[in-house]
Amino acid sequence: MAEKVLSMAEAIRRYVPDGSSVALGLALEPLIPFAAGHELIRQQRRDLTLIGPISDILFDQLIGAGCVGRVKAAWVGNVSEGLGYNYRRATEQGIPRGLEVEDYSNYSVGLALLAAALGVPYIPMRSLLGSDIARDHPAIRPAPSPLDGTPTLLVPALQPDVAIVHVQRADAEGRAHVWGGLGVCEEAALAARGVIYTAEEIVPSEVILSDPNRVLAPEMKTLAVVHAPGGAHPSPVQGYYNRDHAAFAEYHERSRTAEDFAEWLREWVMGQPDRASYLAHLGDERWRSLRAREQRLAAPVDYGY
Amino acid sequence: MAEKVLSMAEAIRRYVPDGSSVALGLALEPLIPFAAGHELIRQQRRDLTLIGPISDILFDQLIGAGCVGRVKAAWVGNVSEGLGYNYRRATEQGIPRGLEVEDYSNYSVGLALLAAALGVPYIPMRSLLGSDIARDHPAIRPAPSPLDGTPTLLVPALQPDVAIVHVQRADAEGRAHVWGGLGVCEEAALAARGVIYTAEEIVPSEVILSDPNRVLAPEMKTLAVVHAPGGAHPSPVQGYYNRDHAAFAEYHERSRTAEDFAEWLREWVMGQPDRASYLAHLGDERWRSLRAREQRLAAPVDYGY
Amino acid sequence: MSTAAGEYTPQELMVVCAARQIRDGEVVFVGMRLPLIAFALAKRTHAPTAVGLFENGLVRDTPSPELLLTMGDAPNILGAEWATRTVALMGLLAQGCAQLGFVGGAEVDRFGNLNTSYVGRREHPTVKLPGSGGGADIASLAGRLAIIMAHDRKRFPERVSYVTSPGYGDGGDWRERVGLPRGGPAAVITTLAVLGFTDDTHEMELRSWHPGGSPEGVRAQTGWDLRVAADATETPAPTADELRIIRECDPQGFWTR
Amino acid sequence: MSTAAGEYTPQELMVVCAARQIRDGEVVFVGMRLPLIAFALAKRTHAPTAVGLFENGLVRDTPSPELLLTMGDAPNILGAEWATRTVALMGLLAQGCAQLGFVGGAEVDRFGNLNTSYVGRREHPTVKLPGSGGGADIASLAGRLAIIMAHDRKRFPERVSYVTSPGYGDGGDWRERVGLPRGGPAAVITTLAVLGFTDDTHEMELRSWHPGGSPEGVRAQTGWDLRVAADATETPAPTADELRIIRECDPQGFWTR
Repeated sequence: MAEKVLSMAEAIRRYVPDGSSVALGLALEPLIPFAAGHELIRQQRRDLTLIGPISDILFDQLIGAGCVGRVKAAWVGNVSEGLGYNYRRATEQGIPRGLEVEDYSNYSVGLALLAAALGVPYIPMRSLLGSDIARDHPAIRPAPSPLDGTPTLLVPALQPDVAIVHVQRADAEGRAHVWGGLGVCEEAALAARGVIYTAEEIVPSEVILSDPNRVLAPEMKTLAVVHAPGGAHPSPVQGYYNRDHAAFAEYHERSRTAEDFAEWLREWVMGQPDRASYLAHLGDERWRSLRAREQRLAAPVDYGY
Repeated sequence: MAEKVLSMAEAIRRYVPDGSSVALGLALEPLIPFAAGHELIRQQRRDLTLIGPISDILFDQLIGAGCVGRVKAAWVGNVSEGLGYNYRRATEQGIPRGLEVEDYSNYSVGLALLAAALGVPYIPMRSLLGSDIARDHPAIRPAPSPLDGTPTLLVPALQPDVAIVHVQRADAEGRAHVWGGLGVCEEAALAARGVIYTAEEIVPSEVILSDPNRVLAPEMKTLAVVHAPGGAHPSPVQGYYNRDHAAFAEYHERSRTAEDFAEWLREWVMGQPDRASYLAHLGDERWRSLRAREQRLAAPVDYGY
Repeated sequence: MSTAAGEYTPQELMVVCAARQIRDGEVVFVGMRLPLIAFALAKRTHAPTAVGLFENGLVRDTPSPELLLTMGDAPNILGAEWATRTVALMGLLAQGCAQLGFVGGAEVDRFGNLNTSYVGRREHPTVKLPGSGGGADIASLAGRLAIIMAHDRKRFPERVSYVTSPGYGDGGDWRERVGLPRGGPAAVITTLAVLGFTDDTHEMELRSWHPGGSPEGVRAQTGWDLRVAADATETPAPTADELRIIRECDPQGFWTR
Repeated sequence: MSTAAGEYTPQELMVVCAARQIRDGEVVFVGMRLPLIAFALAKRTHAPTAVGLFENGLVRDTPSPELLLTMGDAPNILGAEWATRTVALMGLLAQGCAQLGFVGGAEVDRFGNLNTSYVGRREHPTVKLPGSGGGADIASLAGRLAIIMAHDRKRFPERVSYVTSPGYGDGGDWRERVGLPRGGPAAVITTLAVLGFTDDTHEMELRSWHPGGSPEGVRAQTGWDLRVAADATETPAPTADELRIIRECDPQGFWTR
């Protein structure tokens, strides 16, 4: 089986061209692929369609950096702090550019990805009936159920060009273990044309194959594996590091104006060639204070026979 | 949280009355709850609707014992040996009674359970288009997709009254770990009004909670937990015991005629008050020869922070 | 505000009111912020067997051992009884397994419709809010809905300009007519009051005003002619026990100060 | 049968023919029985990077280290690259991720339709067969279908009485007309022959007869006037290497004797 390990720069260059639809931030608040997002910004990617339920501040950053033409999401902002200023500037004033917004809820965006994963054209649901999300959505449409005539909303399959999934560990061949709240990671990975994993650790295949139930998706979907320790900071990675709440507060303050955001971006993204230098800039003490302090191992499971 | 441990006899008596729809054999060939099925036979349950993809010979036994009025399944027979003679007698000659059969495929029965689990009325699919399974099915119906007019088949949600799921381990409160090929275990457990777990081991809650990603379904769905070591024999349980191929061959021979089957049933089901006595009848040597010989532990996973 | 039990903040009182919405044994779809603490408070007082659902795919029958800034924080995952996919979790909600759900909002109207999306016209909003998250799903599918809001005239218009999360639409049997399978707002817990909805018209009405306030004070901060329930009364203040537990849950007062 | 490589059984030849259907790098939906060994054989000869899907929820990029009597046997799970839910796995099939699928059948007809359900009338069948399992899904959704059958006149009627797994219906563009997204039978591998389908009418035709047989022998065991491809030839016998690997996979000959 072929090795699929690439550098972050190469993986983004090769598999996320301008105009791509990209699913990311798929576990909601944890495991957000900030390192990958920052590389998209550094490579000045344009006209991306962002897909995800809640990507905390990563969507706001990509929007503020001008990478995004369209958002298909349930929530864009700063989870612990409130609004996303770049999202507001883009939608209210077209700064740095206008944005097409397709509003979903968490369930409906999950069902849209699930429909694509299942290879079915749509899933009919009863959530959102009577809401303006449904009324204004360009793809979701009302239809009575042919079974009993009751109202439903049809959520069409949504297939991202690429899903970027941050995981605890992956092997070089392109299989990943992920644990914690899974959000829509699986649905997005199976729905997407291809997946880029950014991983805290690259481990031998034996580690991954020792627990096939923990594998997110099969190798046939994998485009690339990137070794990205700390790649989800400031979002948390169970078993590795905690959420850096201060970083979200700091970002909130420093993104209030476009000028402040430009400065923040210079400091934390454009001024850092890669994640190692980002972590160095964060500082050893702060990074150490976030690292997991106590191991809590899952009970052993025996696949023997 | 309440204790939910019951004896097999009590769990079946309390939660699987005559006329119930019961999903079982949900991981396809492994983890088939034979002990629970045999208790259904001993308690002379009648008019059951059996739901499942492939339940190897358990469906055939329940049908031969006269417990079943209707089958909603993808495949009924003897996986390694071929046909199921009791299924043939019931459908061809009404012996011991006639049977309504709703034919599914594995994917469509999985989607029917998934629809119920998702709380959606149906899922539209493209599998089975043009087949006589679709033509003759009382619930699946053709409809053009409202999105583009192309043909689809609507698979309505299928909600079992109860799912009986054999698992490697469960806690007394009603949470279970299961591993290996999962089949439709999760979809059925989430779709069903309630779940009975039959478990190789009852373990402390700490063991189960140490790995919440491995838990099949939340406690709110659990009706009862039954300690049933060896409860899936002759089907295999990863990490515990292997498939007893000889038992399937033996059953094949001994179910060719209704008389032979009655004798088999007396020996292996009616003559055994419970699973312990069944295993004693199987014999220590044969049972030992099936037990897992080599441990193959999954790589550790750290949920700490 | 103050009570025999001592000083407390409006947020602490809201947590107490939210916790009181939770009945023992219920399955509760827990939202972000104050409900995170309300769930812990209820578990440790009158609702020890309540179960919490979280839209990132978690079920907990014990509250998180530490304060959560987001539901995906590591302490919320350790010790969960189920960690799964969002769609599997939301499927339980869609089936009707959650008796109660919490949501917050930027605007709520006379019939309990919530806006967390667009202030002003959708095409050119004056404020673009973050959107639904799981809120619209919870509002659509939970057995009862409890809404948590800051209370002022701007946030309580007679009719929201955009319905992110459906309440009772234009009242009466609207939910049934549009096909929602169940539910609807049962309580609106604000910085000033606790409000409910009438049985027939499903119009919001004042049920209790917070200590130090008055029905008139609440009505003045509401954008329509708010009805006052016949048996409206003052909100019972937090007990010393309730305050102690809240402060154990949020010692820095991140959410409650 | 015998060859320079020695004696072999019809089952061994069928395994070899099935393995030859697998191209390197393909994703193969592996069925039960002979294809289990064919997948192992192909992996160890010309298709080392082929990947196998199993409907109980497994993906393997190495064949099972031991003989399988069912796809759910423990050796098939240990070392899998993915063990998941049937619907997640079948979703890949529905998306079009599987280039090739295998199915067996009790009856196959002129246009490759398979019956594994009812011989005789559905209401009063003379033989009730086990049903589809995953077969009808594989036949509907795989890129190409390879069918494995015993060959006799009874099993090869002109038209099956019940279509469990759709082939080409009544021929031509039938699959397109009924809305199947892709696929159709590419090969029928029998105890007597390997058959294919014409490009336009999608009628079955003889591509090769097994050593010791003849086109006439195959036609005599087929229930309609079977076409013989212009370039039809004798099936190449198994090589010594192929036989060695098959016998390593199935030392007791459970499936292959």
